[in-house]
Amino acid sequence: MKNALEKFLKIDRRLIFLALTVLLFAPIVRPLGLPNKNLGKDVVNVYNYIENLPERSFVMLSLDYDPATRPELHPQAVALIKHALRRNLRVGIFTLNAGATGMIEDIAARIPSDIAPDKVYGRDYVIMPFQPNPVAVMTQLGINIYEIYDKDRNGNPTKDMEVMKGVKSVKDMGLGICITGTAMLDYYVAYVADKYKFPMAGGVTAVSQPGYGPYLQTGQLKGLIGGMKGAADYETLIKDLEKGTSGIDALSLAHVLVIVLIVTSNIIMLVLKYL
Amino acid sequence: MKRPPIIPLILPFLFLTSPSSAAKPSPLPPLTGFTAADMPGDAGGAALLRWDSPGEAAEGAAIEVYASDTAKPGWVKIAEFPASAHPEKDMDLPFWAWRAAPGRHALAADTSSAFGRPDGSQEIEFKLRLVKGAVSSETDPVKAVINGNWFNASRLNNLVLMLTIVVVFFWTVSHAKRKGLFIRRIAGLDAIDEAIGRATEMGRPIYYSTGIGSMSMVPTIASTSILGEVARKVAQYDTSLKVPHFDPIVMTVCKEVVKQSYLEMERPDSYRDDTNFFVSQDQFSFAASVDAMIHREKPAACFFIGHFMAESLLLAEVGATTGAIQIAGTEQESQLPFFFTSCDYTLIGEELYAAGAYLSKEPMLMSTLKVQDFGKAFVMLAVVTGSVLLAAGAVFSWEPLMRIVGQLFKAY
Amino acid sequence: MEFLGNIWNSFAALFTVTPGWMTFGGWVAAGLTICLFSFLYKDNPFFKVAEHLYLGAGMGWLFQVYLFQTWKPKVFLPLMEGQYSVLIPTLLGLSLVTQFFPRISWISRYGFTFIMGYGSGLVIPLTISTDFLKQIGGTIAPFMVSEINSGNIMSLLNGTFVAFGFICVLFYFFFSVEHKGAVKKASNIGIYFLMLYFGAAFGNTVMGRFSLLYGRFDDLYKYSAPDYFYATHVVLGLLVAYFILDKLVLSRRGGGQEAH
Amino acid sequence: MIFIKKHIPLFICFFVGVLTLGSYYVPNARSENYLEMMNKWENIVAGFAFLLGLMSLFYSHFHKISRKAPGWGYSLFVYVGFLLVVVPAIVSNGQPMSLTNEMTSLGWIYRFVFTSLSGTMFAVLAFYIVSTAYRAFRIKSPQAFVLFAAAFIVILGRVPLGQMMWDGLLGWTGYQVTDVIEWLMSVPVVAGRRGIMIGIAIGGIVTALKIIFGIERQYMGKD
Repeated sequence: MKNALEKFLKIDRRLIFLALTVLLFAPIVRPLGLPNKNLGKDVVNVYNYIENLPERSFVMLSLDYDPATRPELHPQAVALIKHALRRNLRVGIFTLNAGATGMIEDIAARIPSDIAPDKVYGRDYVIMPFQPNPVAVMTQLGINIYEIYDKDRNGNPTKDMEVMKGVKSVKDMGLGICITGTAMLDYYVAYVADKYKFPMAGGVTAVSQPGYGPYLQTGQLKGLIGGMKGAADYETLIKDLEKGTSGIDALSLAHVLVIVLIVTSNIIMLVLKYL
Repeated sequence: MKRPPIIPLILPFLFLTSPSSAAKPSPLPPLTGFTAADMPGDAGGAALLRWDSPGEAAEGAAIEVYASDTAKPGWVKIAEFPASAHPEKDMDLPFWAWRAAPGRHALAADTSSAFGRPDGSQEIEFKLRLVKGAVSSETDPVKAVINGNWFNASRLNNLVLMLTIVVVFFWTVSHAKRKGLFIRRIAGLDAIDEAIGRATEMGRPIYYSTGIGSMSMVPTIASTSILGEVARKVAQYDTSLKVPHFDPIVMTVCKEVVKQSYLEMERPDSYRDDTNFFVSQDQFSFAASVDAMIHREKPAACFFIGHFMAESLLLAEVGATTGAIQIAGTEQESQLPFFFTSCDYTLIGEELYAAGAYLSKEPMLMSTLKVQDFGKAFVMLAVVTGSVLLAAGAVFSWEPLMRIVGQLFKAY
Repeated sequence: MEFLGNIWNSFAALFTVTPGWMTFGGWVAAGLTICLFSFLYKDNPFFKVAEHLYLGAGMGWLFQVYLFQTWKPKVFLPLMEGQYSVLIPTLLGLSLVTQFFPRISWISRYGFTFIMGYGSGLVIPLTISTDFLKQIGGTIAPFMVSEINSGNIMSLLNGTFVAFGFICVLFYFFFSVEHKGAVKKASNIGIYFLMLYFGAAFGNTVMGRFSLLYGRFDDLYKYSAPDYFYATHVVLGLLVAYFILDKLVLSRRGGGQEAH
Repeated sequence: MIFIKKHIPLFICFFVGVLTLGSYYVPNARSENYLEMMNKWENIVAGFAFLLGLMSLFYSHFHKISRKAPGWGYSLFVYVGFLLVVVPAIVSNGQPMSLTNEMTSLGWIYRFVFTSLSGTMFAVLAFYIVSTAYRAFRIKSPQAFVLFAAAFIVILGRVPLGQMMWDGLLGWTGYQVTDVIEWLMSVPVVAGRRGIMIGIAIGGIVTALKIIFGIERQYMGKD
């Protein structure tokens, strides 16, 4: 008995890998279709903040994630852009992460086709080129953005665009949102939100989500979308279910697997110790 | 600068509405005590306007602010708000930079969007217009010279704290060099002794990894100090030590460290140059190779101390399954949960630095740690006194106390 | 000149993305993904090739972004327009590269000190305000109420709890006094707060990593469709065949490296 | 020579550092103009810092190939991968999408090569989390138990299936699992994280001071 248990504890880990593969792949082929309820408070706060902005407010969206964190952060970005454009807000897409430019192209291709076909580039939204020095750009955002963002990603002058009308610095914007898998949001909090008293919210990976608790409690961040659950919540809020919602559904079985594994192995350990 | 002319816009409005209100003309007294001055502590482009509270008479009225650049005269409306808004105590400035007078209102009026903001000074005229329904009244225009200032007084608390940290830092540096500073022993270091003792008993090797950080990173530096301590113990007990490396430069440094430890314990004969060896510069290949080695050799103890990223997961798991005593330490918060659940002892964040400083007695590491301790002591004191004072303020409804405490710890 | 232009045009035409290329893309993506996953079975040449491709392709992507979105609009075009002031940061930036040439590596110090001085000067006051003053302010903020009543008792309790835990954690990381008596008790409580933090982080990390895996599986599922001629199935089959063959050859040679 | 090699760079660091530090407290237009110029310049300088990473990667793999170090053949693929992106980028002028919204060869490489490679590298970790959970997650102390309890609630409460299980077993308490997570994230996590934060913050300030005053010079390389 003891021997069998010990053997069971030292099971080849590739069997566990296989179990995970099956439990994660199966719901992709055949979705469970469970509803995503219990929306997170911080996600609702982001939603409400955008909902309460006056029409044609300028929202700065800094997309700073690369393909490595795409499944978590891309649905967040898409949902936020949908919401902002539907609310008839102006959206400026910025990036300080060179890996993000391809993700942004993906969004740029989707806006005219399915996100918001009636919106016009240059009037309702603009896409800025990548800039290499985050702290310098952020400091400049509070003074005069045209000194660095004089041209958009296609090389057209930004100053005369209708979308930029009346926007000189973050003081003229309604809200800033940084979506990132790195520490870029921390920089935004210190270099822009606090320094220039600018309302910021964030979208981050689940891994870094708990670390932002202190900033949320002090109000340095107006809200936070965390990981795929956050993306699913946001999709629920804007009533437009996409990858986030189907993703969180597919994760269900795998999450239960982890719990079962931890509990089983520790029970076996106890049995081995006291029997 | 094109501005829509204001007067033509307002005049027809006045005429249109005047017949209905002509029946009962209630003259609205103009606002009193109106002053205009430069807004202190800013980059220019804003003026500080103050006036007496209009009181009950202005219930439902609005105030419009007009400004005119004396270099290019012409009145422009720059702000509009309900007459009851902007009492002086609402000004977003701390008590040391702003003394709110009761019964007065104040506004930091932005002129930069109307007249731009020159590098030098500009002279601007202001007047307030009180509007209630169809009737309105105006103050006499007041001139103010507006310019940028040399100090933002509302950031004084930040400046004082910054200067304090500078002073404490230089004091600790000089103190650490002259006399040394006290740092308590870290509990994790006792666990190291225990692990090495066990390895000696079992006659199996010890693995020590400094992680994937470069030599310029503080966790790596701390890790080399701890490696020195481990190597001393290993030399003493004559156990075998293996140090796989990710970075060739870190490897060169570690070779010196280990050699020095053997010399100190007077065991240069037992020192082997292949104790430190290079594995791979690729994160996952490194982890896979070290995994395979640990799996093969089943060491008695594994140390994972330094800067670790995703490979923490791979390394800590294999050590745990082979039954080694594991001691870990990293500054990466996201990796700490994995180390904590699969290792016997984990040095958390700053503990790692403290252990490094404790062992190396390096004045620079020690002084940094001391400044951090100073900061923590300050925070503890501030939180305790701050919350007690605020709670007292709440119980006794003593509002000024609460405002002072709150503004001391507010960043502007 | 025209001849060169023609060569360039026909060269560029090779890079036109046709529908056939899109299908082939599915095969490439499925192949690379499965090669990287094969590491789970054991370290193997396919994984190593894909891993090195990743390093190169990542750098290549960054390089082209810098080239077209930074160097061209921020350096080259202004210089063409006669704005010679950009030469100063450009030279400082290029000085960094001298680091690789030991004899003149000292030139890189000009660039580095320029960056480091600026960054350090910016970060000091901002850290004091964001991570220091505001965090103290945030901890004591729940006590800033006009009166204590049943309505805010929960937030007061939670606020007290945060402040208490915060101080205990600070005691855990306090190295200037021996951990004895009350200090030891406080730091022991502090570690439980840290554990709750790490536990929550662990739970969230599980979700994060699974989400990434879901993303890859979702793509693999897409490429397993008939549109892509069952790319996923075929690649997976080939790789399994390789491992079986590998094992057979190895066992004939008398063992090999033990996987784990 | 030491003056040019060492003293001037250290002076630049001190000068730029103190001026930039001061600009936070001095709101004057001159200080703002200075900061604006620095922001523009630093942005360009940082654009070249990328070359350091590129060259060190190329250099280390070139070294491996020229020495014929074990596994040098794989190093060739670093260059293959690089060209695989850069050549299409030059052909398509850095545009992943053409003006008519059609995918260019660069866009193709991005979607099918770069995205799969970079996405999968970290997706592999999900597998190790599961095996660590089974083979190494040991609840051997009260602290580890607390960690487990928090992790348990979070893992469960994040997915719909877990929420249903909680409602079935503990629904009678009247607390939703997300309420518990919310409390966890806004109370004990804030305390723990904030405690760690303060030390890191002051450590960062001290390092920055050391750099400004020229005490910390490791980034400058050896003399």
